[in-house]
Amino acid sequence: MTTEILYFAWVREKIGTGAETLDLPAGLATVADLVAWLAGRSPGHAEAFADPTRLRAALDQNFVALDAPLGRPREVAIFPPVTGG
Amino acid sequence: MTTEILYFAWVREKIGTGAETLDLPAGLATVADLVAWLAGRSPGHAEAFADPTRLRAALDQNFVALDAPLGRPREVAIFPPVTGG
Amino acid sequence: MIAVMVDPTPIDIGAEYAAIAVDGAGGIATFAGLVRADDGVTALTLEHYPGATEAALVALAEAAAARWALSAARITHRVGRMVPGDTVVFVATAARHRAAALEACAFLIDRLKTDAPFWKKETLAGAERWVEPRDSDDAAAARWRP
Amino acid sequence: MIAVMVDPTPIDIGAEYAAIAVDGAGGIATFAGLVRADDGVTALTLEHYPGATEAALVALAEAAAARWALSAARITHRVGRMVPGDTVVFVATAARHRAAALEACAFLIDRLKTDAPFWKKETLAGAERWVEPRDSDDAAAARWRP
Repeated sequence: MTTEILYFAWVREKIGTGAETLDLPAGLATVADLVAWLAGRSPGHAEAFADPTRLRAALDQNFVALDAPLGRPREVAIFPPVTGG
Repeated sequence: MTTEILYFAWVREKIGTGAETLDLPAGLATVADLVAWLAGRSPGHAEAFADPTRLRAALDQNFVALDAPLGRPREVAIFPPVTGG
Repeated sequence: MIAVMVDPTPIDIGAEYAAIAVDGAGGIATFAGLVRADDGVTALTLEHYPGATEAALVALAEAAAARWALSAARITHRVGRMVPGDTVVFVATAARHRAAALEACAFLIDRLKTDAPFWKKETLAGAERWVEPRDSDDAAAARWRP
Repeated sequence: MIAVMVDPTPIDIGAEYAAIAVDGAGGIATFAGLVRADDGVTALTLEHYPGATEAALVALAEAAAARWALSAARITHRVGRMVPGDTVVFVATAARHRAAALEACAFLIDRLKTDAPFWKKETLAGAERWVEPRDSDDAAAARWRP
Protein backbone atom coordinates (compact mmCIF):
# COMPACT_ATOMS: atom_id res chain seq x y z
CA MET A 1 0.00 0.00 0.00
CA THR A 2 1.38 3.38 -0.97
CA THR A 3 0.97 6.60 0.99
CA GLU A 4 0.60 10.10 -0.47
CA ILE A 5 2.94 12.52 1.30
CA LEU A 6 2.11 16.22 0.93
CA TYR A 7 4.37 19.20 1.74
CA PHE A 8 3.37 22.85 2.13
CA ALA A 9 5.05 26.25 2.37
CA TRP A 10 8.81 26.21 3.06
CA VAL A 11 8.75 22.46 3.67
CA ARG A 12 7.57 22.05 0.07
CA GLU A 13 10.15 24.56 -1.20
CA LYS A 14 13.10 22.93 0.55
CA ILE A 15 12.09 19.44 -0.64
CA GLY A 16 11.40 20.70 -4.14
CA THR A 17 8.02 19.02 -4.58
CA GLY A 18 4.57 19.31 -3.05
CA ALA A 19 3.72 15.61 -3.14
CA GLU A 20 5.31 12.21 -3.42
CA THR A 21 3.77 8.74 -3.37
CA LEU A 22 5.82 6.32 -1.30
CA ASP A 23 5.86 2.78 0.03
CA LEU A 24 6.47 3.27 3.73
CA PRO A 25 8.71 0.72 5.47
CA ALA A 26 7.40 -1.28 8.41
CA GLY A 27 8.34 -0.08 11.87
CA LEU A 28 7.37 3.61 11.66
CA ALA A 29 5.41 3.91 14.91
CA THR A 30 4.79 7.66 15.01
CA VAL A 31 4.60 10.64 12.70
CA ALA A 32 8.01 11.67 14.04
CA ASP A 33 9.41 8.30 12.94
CA LEU A 34 8.08 8.95 9.44
CA VAL A 35 9.64 12.42 9.42
CA ALA A 36 13.01 10.97 10.49
CA TRP A 37 12.79 8.37 7.73
CA LEU A 38 11.81 10.98 5.11
CA ALA A 39 14.78 13.14 6.17
CA GLY A 40 17.08 10.51 4.69
CA ARG A 41 15.64 10.74 1.20
CA SER A 42 17.58 13.81 0.01
CA PRO A 43 19.54 16.82 1.27
CA GLY A 44 16.39 18.87 0.71
CA HIS A 45 14.35 16.55 2.91
CA ALA A 46 17.09 16.66 5.53
CA GLU A 47 17.06 20.45 5.55
CA ALA A 48 13.26 20.66 5.65
CA PHE A 49 13.06 18.28 8.59
CA ALA A 50 16.16 19.44 10.50
CA ASP A 51 14.10 21.00 13.32
CA PRO A 52 10.98 18.92 14.05
CA THR A 53 9.72 21.56 16.53
CA ARG A 54 9.00 23.75 13.50
CA LEU A 55 6.82 21.08 11.86
CA ARG A 56 3.15 20.24 12.03
CA ALA A 57 1.35 17.26 10.45
CA ALA A 58 -2.00 15.89 9.38
CA LEU A 59 -3.03 12.24 8.87
CA ASP A 60 -5.81 11.92 6.32
CA GLN A 61 -6.42 15.66 6.83
CA ASN A 62 -6.73 15.41 10.62
CA PHE A 63 -4.21 17.56 12.47
CA VAL A 64 -2.04 15.54 14.86
CA ALA A 65 0.99 16.02 17.09
CA LEU A 66 4.28 14.63 15.77
CA ASP A 67 4.29 11.96 18.51
CA ALA A 68 0.90 10.67 17.35
CA PRO A 69 0.74 7.02 16.19
CA LEU A 70 1.22 6.89 12.43
CA GLY A 71 -1.22 4.06 11.71
CA ARG A 72 -1.92 3.41 8.03
CA PRO A 73 -3.01 6.72 6.54
CA ARG A 74 -3.66 7.17 2.86
CA GLU A 75 -2.45 10.79 3.05
CA VAL A 76 0.12 12.44 5.28
CA ALA A 77 0.80 16.18 5.17
CA ILE A 78 3.85 17.85 6.74
CA PHE A 79 4.06 21.64 6.99
CA PRO A 80 5.06 24.62 9.13
CA PRO A 81 2.72 26.19 11.70
CA VAL A 82 -0.11 27.98 9.92
CA THR A 83 -0.05 31.74 9.30
CA GLY A 84 -3.29 32.46 7.50
CA GLY A 85 -6.14 34.92 7.77
CA MET B 1 -35.30 86.79 24.98
CA THR B 2 -37.15 83.92 23.37
CA THR B 3 -36.25 80.25 23.66
CA GLU B 4 -36.69 77.59 20.97
CA ILE B 5 -38.37 74.50 22.45
CA LEU B 6 -38.04 71.27 20.43
CA TYR B 7 -40.03 68.06 20.85
CA PHE B 8 -39.27 64.62 19.42
CA ALA B 9 -40.96 61.24 18.97
CA TRP B 10 -44.18 60.74 20.98
CA VAL B 11 -43.60 63.98 22.89
CA ARG B 12 -43.84 65.79 19.55
CA GLU B 13 -46.90 63.78 18.52
CA LYS B 14 -48.84 64.40 21.75
CA ILE B 15 -48.09 68.12 21.66
CA GLY B 16 -48.87 68.36 17.98
CA THR B 17 -45.80 70.32 16.96
CA GLY B 18 -42.05 69.75 16.82
CA ALA B 19 -41.01 73.26 17.83
CA GLU B 20 -42.31 76.37 19.47
CA THR B 21 -40.63 79.67 20.24
CA LEU B 22 -41.57 80.95 23.68
CA ASP B 23 -40.85 83.73 26.15
CA LEU B 24 -40.03 81.85 29.34
CA PRO B 25 -41.22 83.37 32.64
CA ALA B 26 -38.78 84.21 35.38
CA GLY B 27 -38.37 81.70 38.20
CA LEU B 28 -37.86 78.47 36.24
CA ALA B 29 -34.84 77.12 38.12
CA THR B 30 -34.50 73.67 36.57
CA VAL B 31 -35.44 71.81 33.40
CA ALA B 32 -38.15 70.07 35.44
CA ASP B 33 -39.60 73.50 36.32
CA LEU B 34 -39.75 74.32 32.61
CA VAL B 35 -41.48 71.00 31.88
CA ALA B 36 -44.07 71.67 34.61
CA TRP B 37 -44.71 75.15 33.20
CA LEU B 38 -45.01 73.79 29.63
CA ALA B 39 -47.51 71.15 30.84
CA GLY B 40 -49.99 73.95 31.48
CA ARG B 41 -49.98 75.17 27.88
CA SER B 42 -52.49 72.64 26.46
CA PRO B 43 -54.05 69.23 27.11
CA GLY B 44 -51.50 67.80 24.66
CA HIS B 45 -48.61 69.28 26.61
CA ALA B 46 -50.13 67.96 29.83
CA GLU B 47 -50.39 64.46 28.40
CA ALA B 48 -46.86 64.53 26.96
CA PHE B 49 -45.38 65.66 30.26
CA ALA B 50 -47.61 63.61 32.61
CA ASP B 51 -44.75 61.28 33.62
CA PRO B 52 -41.45 63.17 33.84
CA THR B 53 -39.54 59.90 34.47
CA ARG B 54 -40.17 59.08 30.78
CA LEU B 55 -38.60 62.32 29.60
CA ARG B 56 -35.07 63.33 28.68
CA ALA B 57 -33.79 66.79 27.78
CA ALA B 58 -31.00 68.72 26.14
CA LEU B 59 -29.98 72.36 26.67
CA ASP B 60 -28.35 73.85 23.58
CA GLN B 61 -27.87 70.25 22.36
CA ASN B 62 -26.14 69.08 25.56
CA PHE B 63 -27.92 66.21 27.26
CA VAL B 64 -28.85 66.97 30.86
CA ALA B 65 -30.86 65.47 33.71
CA LEU B 66 -34.28 67.00 34.37
CA ASP B 67 -33.05 68.42 37.68
CA ALA B 68 -30.26 70.33 35.93
CA PRO B 69 -30.28 74.13 36.25
CA LEU B 70 -32.14 75.64 33.30
CA GLY B 71 -29.96 78.71 32.85
CA ARG B 72 -30.68 80.76 29.72
CA PRO B 73 -30.47 78.35 26.80
CA ARG B 74 -31.30 79.37 23.26
CA GLU B 75 -32.61 75.86 22.52
CA VAL B 76 -34.25 73.29 24.79
CA ALA B 77 -35.22 69.81 23.54
CA ILE B 78 -37.57 67.46 25.38
CA PHE B 79 -37.94 63.87 24.24
CA PRO B 80 -38.29 60.19 25.30
CA PRO B 81 -35.27 57.96 26.00
CA VAL B 82 -33.46 57.21 22.75
CA THR B 83 -34.04 53.96 20.83
CA GLY B 84 -31.79 54.21 17.78
CA GLY B 85 -29.26 52.04 16.02
CA MET C 1 -10.56 59.95 9.21
CA ILE C 2 -13.95 60.22 10.82
CA ALA C 3 -17.16 60.46 8.83
CA VAL C 4 -20.74 60.45 10.05
CA MET C 5 -23.92 60.80 8.04
CA VAL C 6 -27.61 60.86 8.97
CA ASP C 7 -29.79 60.71 5.90
CA PRO C 8 -33.14 59.40 4.64
CA THR C 9 -31.66 57.82 1.50
CA PRO C 10 -30.95 54.06 1.50
CA ILE C 11 -27.47 53.16 2.74
CA ASP C 12 -25.18 52.10 -0.12
CA ILE C 13 -23.04 49.34 1.43
CA GLY C 14 -20.66 49.27 -1.54
CA ALA C 15 -19.98 52.99 -1.29
CA GLU C 16 -19.59 52.74 2.50
CA TYR C 17 -17.14 49.91 2.12
CA ALA C 18 -15.11 51.70 -0.53
CA ALA C 19 -14.89 54.77 1.73
CA ILE C 20 -13.55 52.86 4.76
CA ALA C 21 -10.90 50.89 2.86
CA VAL C 22 -8.19 53.46 3.39
CA ASP C 23 -4.52 52.97 2.62
CA GLY C 24 -2.68 51.10 5.32
CA ALA C 25 -5.65 49.43 6.97
CA GLY C 26 -4.93 45.80 7.79
CA GLY C 27 -8.42 45.10 9.07
CA ILE C 28 -11.88 46.47 8.41
CA ALA C 29 -14.75 45.60 10.71
CA THR C 30 -18.33 46.52 9.91
CA PHE C 31 -21.73 46.12 11.50
CA ALA C 32 -25.06 46.65 9.80
CA GLY C 33 -28.34 46.83 11.68
CA LEU C 34 -31.36 45.81 9.59
CA VAL C 35 -35.10 46.25 10.02
CA ARG C 36 -36.61 42.95 11.21
CA ALA C 37 -40.19 41.88 10.49
CA ASP C 38 -40.71 40.84 14.15
CA ASP C 39 -44.32 40.57 15.36
CA GLY C 40 -45.57 41.52 11.91
CA VAL C 41 -43.72 44.83 11.69
CA THR C 42 -44.23 46.23 8.19
CA ALA C 43 -42.31 49.48 8.55
CA LEU C 44 -39.93 51.30 10.87
CA THR C 45 -39.70 55.09 11.02
CA LEU C 46 -36.61 56.72 12.50
CA GLU C 47 -36.59 60.26 13.86
CA HIS C 48 -33.52 62.19 14.94
CA TYR C 49 -32.46 65.53 16.43
CA PRO C 50 -30.79 67.34 13.54
CA GLY C 51 -27.44 68.73 14.56
CA ALA C 52 -27.33 67.09 17.98
CA THR C 53 -27.46 63.59 16.50
CA GLU C 54 -24.59 64.21 14.11
CA ALA C 55 -22.58 65.79 16.94
CA ALA C 56 -23.21 62.75 19.15
CA LEU C 57 -22.03 60.40 16.39
CA VAL C 58 -18.88 62.46 15.80
CA ALA C 59 -18.17 62.40 19.56
CA LEU C 60 -18.59 58.60 19.61
CA ALA C 61 -16.34 58.11 16.59
CA GLU C 62 -13.71 60.41 18.11
CA ALA C 63 -13.87 58.47 21.38
CA ALA C 64 -13.33 55.21 19.48
CA ALA C 65 -10.45 56.64 17.46
CA ALA C 66 -8.79 57.84 20.67
CA ARG C 67 -9.29 54.56 22.55
CA TRP C 68 -8.19 52.26 19.73
CA ALA C 69 -5.64 53.02 17.01
CA LEU C 70 -8.08 53.50 14.15
CA SER C 71 -7.13 54.67 10.69
CA ALA C 72 -10.79 55.44 9.94
CA ALA C 73 -14.28 55.25 11.43
CA ARG C 74 -17.62 55.76 9.69
CA ILE C 75 -21.14 55.84 11.08
CA THR C 76 -23.99 56.10 8.59
CA HIS C 77 -27.51 56.14 10.01
CA ARG C 78 -30.68 56.19 7.98
CA VAL C 79 -33.76 58.12 9.13
CA GLY C 80 -37.33 58.25 7.88
CA ARG C 81 -39.47 55.30 6.84
CA MET C 82 -37.91 51.87 6.18
CA VAL C 83 -39.20 48.36 5.53
CA PRO C 84 -37.93 44.96 6.78
CA GLY C 85 -34.55 44.10 5.28
CA ASP C 86 -33.51 47.75 4.94
CA THR C 87 -30.25 48.78 6.58
CA VAL C 88 -30.87 51.20 9.47
CA VAL C 89 -27.27 51.78 10.46
CA PHE C 90 -23.84 50.89 9.10
CA VAL C 91 -20.75 51.22 11.30
CA ALA C 92 -17.28 50.62 9.87
CA THR C 93 -13.83 50.81 11.44
CA ALA C 94 -10.40 50.40 9.89
CA ALA C 95 -7.17 49.78 11.77
CA ARG C 96 -3.74 48.30 11.23
CA HIS C 97 -4.65 45.34 13.45
CA ARG C 98 -7.83 43.34 13.62
CA ALA C 99 -8.50 43.51 17.37
CA ALA C 100 -8.69 47.32 17.29
CA ALA C 101 -11.09 47.32 14.33
CA LEU C 102 -13.33 44.61 15.84
CA GLU C 103 -13.52 46.12 19.32
CA ALA C 104 -14.07 49.67 18.10
CA CYS C 105 -16.87 48.50 15.81
CA ALA C 106 -18.66 46.73 18.68
CA PHE C 107 -18.13 49.79 20.92
CA LEU C 108 -19.63 52.16 18.35
CA ILE C 109 -22.81 50.17 17.74
CA ASP C 110 -23.35 49.50 21.47
CA ARG C 111 -22.87 53.12 22.48
CA LEU C 112 -24.81 54.48 19.51
CA LYS C 113 -27.90 52.66 20.82
CA THR C 114 -27.88 54.65 24.05
CA ASP C 115 -25.93 57.85 23.36
CA ALA C 116 -27.28 59.18 20.07
CA PRO C 117 -30.71 60.81 19.79
CA PHE C 118 -32.73 58.55 17.49
CA TRP C 119 -36.27 57.35 18.06
CA LYS C 120 -37.92 54.38 16.39
CA LYS C 121 -41.58 53.94 15.57
CA GLU C 122 -42.90 50.57 14.36
CA THR C 123 -45.83 50.11 12.03
CA LEU C 124 -47.68 46.82 12.53
CA ALA C 125 -51.18 45.74 11.55
CA GLY C 126 -51.78 49.30 10.35
CA ALA C 127 -51.07 50.75 13.80
CA GLU C 128 -48.00 52.61 14.98
CA ARG C 129 -46.10 52.32 18.25
CA TRP C 130 -42.97 53.96 19.56
CA VAL C 131 -40.23 51.48 20.50
CA GLU C 132 -39.39 51.42 24.22
CA PRO C 133 -35.72 51.57 25.29
CA ARG C 134 -34.26 48.20 26.23
CA ASP C 135 -32.30 47.40 29.39
CA SER C 136 -30.06 45.12 27.31
CA ASP C 137 -28.93 48.15 25.30
CA ASP C 138 -27.96 49.99 28.49
CA ALA C 139 -26.03 46.92 29.66
CA ALA C 140 -24.24 46.58 26.32
CA ALA C 141 -23.24 50.26 26.35
CA ALA C 142 -22.13 50.09 30.00
CA ARG C 143 -19.54 47.38 29.35
CA TRP C 144 -17.39 49.92 27.49
CA ARG C 145 -17.15 52.29 30.46
CA PRO C 146 -13.48 52.59 31.42
CA MET D 1 -26.57 28.77 6.10
CA ILE D 2 -22.86 28.17 6.09
CA ALA D 3 -20.67 28.95 3.09
CA VAL D 4 -16.90 28.78 2.77
CA MET D 5 -14.75 29.46 -0.26
CA VAL D 6 -11.01 29.35 -0.90
CA ASP D 7 -10.15 30.81 -4.26
CA PRO D 8 -7.43 32.77 -6.08
CA THR D 9 -9.86 35.29 -7.60
CA PRO D 10 -10.25 38.69 -5.91
CA ILE D 11 -12.90 38.79 -3.20
CA ASP D 12 -16.02 40.67 -4.34
CA ILE D 13 -17.20 42.46 -1.19
CA GLY D 14 -20.50 43.47 -2.76
CA ALA D 15 -21.33 39.89 -3.69
CA GLU D 16 -20.24 38.65 -0.26
CA TYR D 17 -22.41 41.22 1.42
CA ALA D 18 -25.43 40.40 -0.71
CA ALA D 19 -25.02 36.71 0.12
CA ILE D 20 -24.95 37.22 3.89
CA ALA D 21 -27.96 39.55 4.06
CA VAL D 22 -30.48 36.77 4.55
CA ASP D 23 -34.11 37.23 5.48
CA GLY D 24 -34.65 37.78 9.17
CA ALA D 25 -31.16 38.94 10.08
CA GLY D 26 -31.21 41.92 12.41
CA GLY D 27 -27.44 42.33 12.42
CA ILE D 28 -24.61 41.61 10.03
CA ALA D 29 -21.00 41.76 11.21
CA THR D 30 -18.08 41.50 8.83
CA PHE D 31 -14.32 41.52 9.04
CA ALA D 32 -11.94 41.94 6.14
CA GLY D 33 -8.21 41.31 6.41
CA LEU D 34 -6.14 43.28 3.89
CA VAL D 35 -2.57 43.02 2.68
CA ARG D 36 -0.47 45.71 4.37
CA ALA D 37 2.63 47.25 2.81
CA ASP D 38 4.58 46.87 6.08
CA ASP D 39 8.37 46.95 5.85
CA GLY D 40 8.14 47.49 2.10
CA VAL D 41 6.12 44.36 1.37
CA THR D 42 5.16 44.44 -2.32
CA ALA D 43 3.27 41.13 -2.52
CA LEU D 44 1.81 38.42 -0.34
CA THR D 45 1.36 34.85 -1.55
CA LEU D 46 -1.05 32.55 0.26
CA GLU D 47 -0.84 28.77 0.07
CA HIS D 48 -3.42 26.34 1.43
CA TYR D 49 -4.08 22.62 1.83
CA PRO D 50 -6.86 21.90 -0.67
CA GLY D 51 -9.67 19.96 0.94
CA ALA D 52 -8.34 20.17 4.48
CA THR D 53 -8.50 23.98 4.51
CA GLU D 54 -12.10 24.08 3.34
CA ALA D 55 -13.01 21.40 5.91
CA ALA D 56 -11.35 23.41 8.68
CA LEU D 57 -13.30 26.53 7.68
CA VAL D 58 -16.60 24.63 7.60
CA ALA D 59 -15.83 23.21 11.05
CA LEU D 60 -15.13 26.72 12.38
CA ALA D 61 -18.32 28.13 10.87
CA GLU D 62 -20.35 25.24 12.28
CA ALA D 63 -18.79 25.81 15.71
CA ALA D 64 -19.76 29.49 15.54
CA ALA D 65 -23.30 28.72 14.40
CA ALA D 66 -23.71 26.25 17.28
CA ARG D 67 -22.27 28.63 19.91
CA TRP D 68 -24.18 31.72 18.81
CA ALA D 69 -27.61 31.84 17.20
CA LEU D 70 -26.50 32.67 13.66
CA SER D 71 -28.76 32.82 10.66
CA ALA D 72 -25.73 32.67 8.34
CA ALA D 73 -21.93 32.55 8.35
CA ARG D 74 -19.56 33.00 5.42
CA ILE D 75 -15.78 32.67 5.23
CA THR D 76 -14.12 33.59 1.95
CA HIS D 77 -10.34 33.30 1.80
CA ARG D 78 -8.20 34.27 -1.12
CA VAL D 79 -5.07 32.31 -2.05
CA GLY D 80 -2.24 32.92 -4.50
CA ARG D 81 -0.46 36.21 -5.08
CA MET D 82 -1.88 39.49 -3.77
CA VAL D 83 -0.65 43.08 -3.46
CA PRO D 84 -1.10 45.67 -0.66
CA GLY D 85 -4.71 46.74 -0.32
CA ASP D 86 -6.08 43.42 -1.60
CA THR D 87 -8.54 41.60 0.64
CA VAL D 88 -7.06 38.32 1.93
CA VAL D 89 -10.05 37.12 3.90
CA PHE D 90 -13.66 38.19 4.41
CA VAL D 91 -15.69 36.82 7.30
CA ALA D 92 -19.39 37.64 7.66
CA THR D 93 -22.00 36.60 10.21
CA ALA D 94 -25.71 37.29 10.36
CA ALA D 95 -27.93 36.91 13.40
CA ARG D 96 -31.19 38.22 14.82
CA HIS D 97 -29.29 40.17 17.46
CA ARG D 98 -26.13 42.22 17.16
CA ALA D 99 -24.10 40.69 20.00
CA ALA D 100 -24.26 37.23 18.41
CA ALA D 101 -23.16 38.52 15.02
CA LEU D 102 -20.32 40.64 16.47
CA GLU D 103 -18.95 37.94 18.76
CA ALA D 104 -19.17 35.17 16.18
CA CYS D 105 -17.37 37.33 13.61
CA ALA D 106 -14.49 38.01 16.04
CA PHE D 107 -14.36 34.32 16.97
CA LEU D 108 -14.13 33.23 13.34
CA ILE D 109 -11.28 35.53 12.38
CA ASP D 110 -9.32 34.79 15.58
CA ARG D 111 -9.66 31.03 15.24
CA LEU D 112 -9.10 31.04 11.50
CA LYS D 113 -5.63 32.46 12.12
CA THR D 114 -4.57 29.40 14.10
CA ASP D 115 -6.88 26.57 13.05
CA ALA D 116 -6.99 26.70 9.26
CA PRO D 117 -4.05 25.57 7.10
CA PHE D 118 -2.89 28.67 5.24
CA TRP D 119 0.67 29.84 4.84
CA LYS D 120 1.80 33.35 3.93
CA LYS D 121 4.90 34.35 2.02
CA GLU D 122 5.91 38.00 1.77
CA THR D 123 7.78 39.54 -1.13
CA LEU D 124 9.92 42.54 -0.18
CA ALA D 125 12.86 44.17 -1.91
CA GLY D 126 12.66 41.39 -4.49
CA ALA D 127 13.24 38.69 -1.86
CA GLU D 128 10.70 36.30 -0.39
CA ARG D 129 10.21 35.19 3.20
CA TRP D 130 7.67 32.95 4.87
CA VAL D 131 5.71 34.65 7.63
CA GLU D 132 6.36 33.23 11.11
CA PRO D 133 3.39 32.39 13.34
CA ARG D 134 2.65 35.02 15.98
CA ASP D 135 2.10 34.42 19.68
CA SER D 136 -0.56 37.13 19.63
CA ASP D 137 -2.62 35.01 17.23
CA ASP D 138 -2.45 32.04 19.59
CA ALA D 139 -3.53 34.28 22.45
CA ALA D 140 -6.44 35.71 20.44
CA ALA D 141 -7.64 32.23 19.49
CA ALA D 142 -7.27 30.92 23.04
CA ARG D 143 -9.68 33.47 24.51
CA TRP D 144 -12.56 31.66 22.78
CA ARG D 145 -11.88 28.33 24.50
CA PRO D 146 -14.94 27.45 26.58
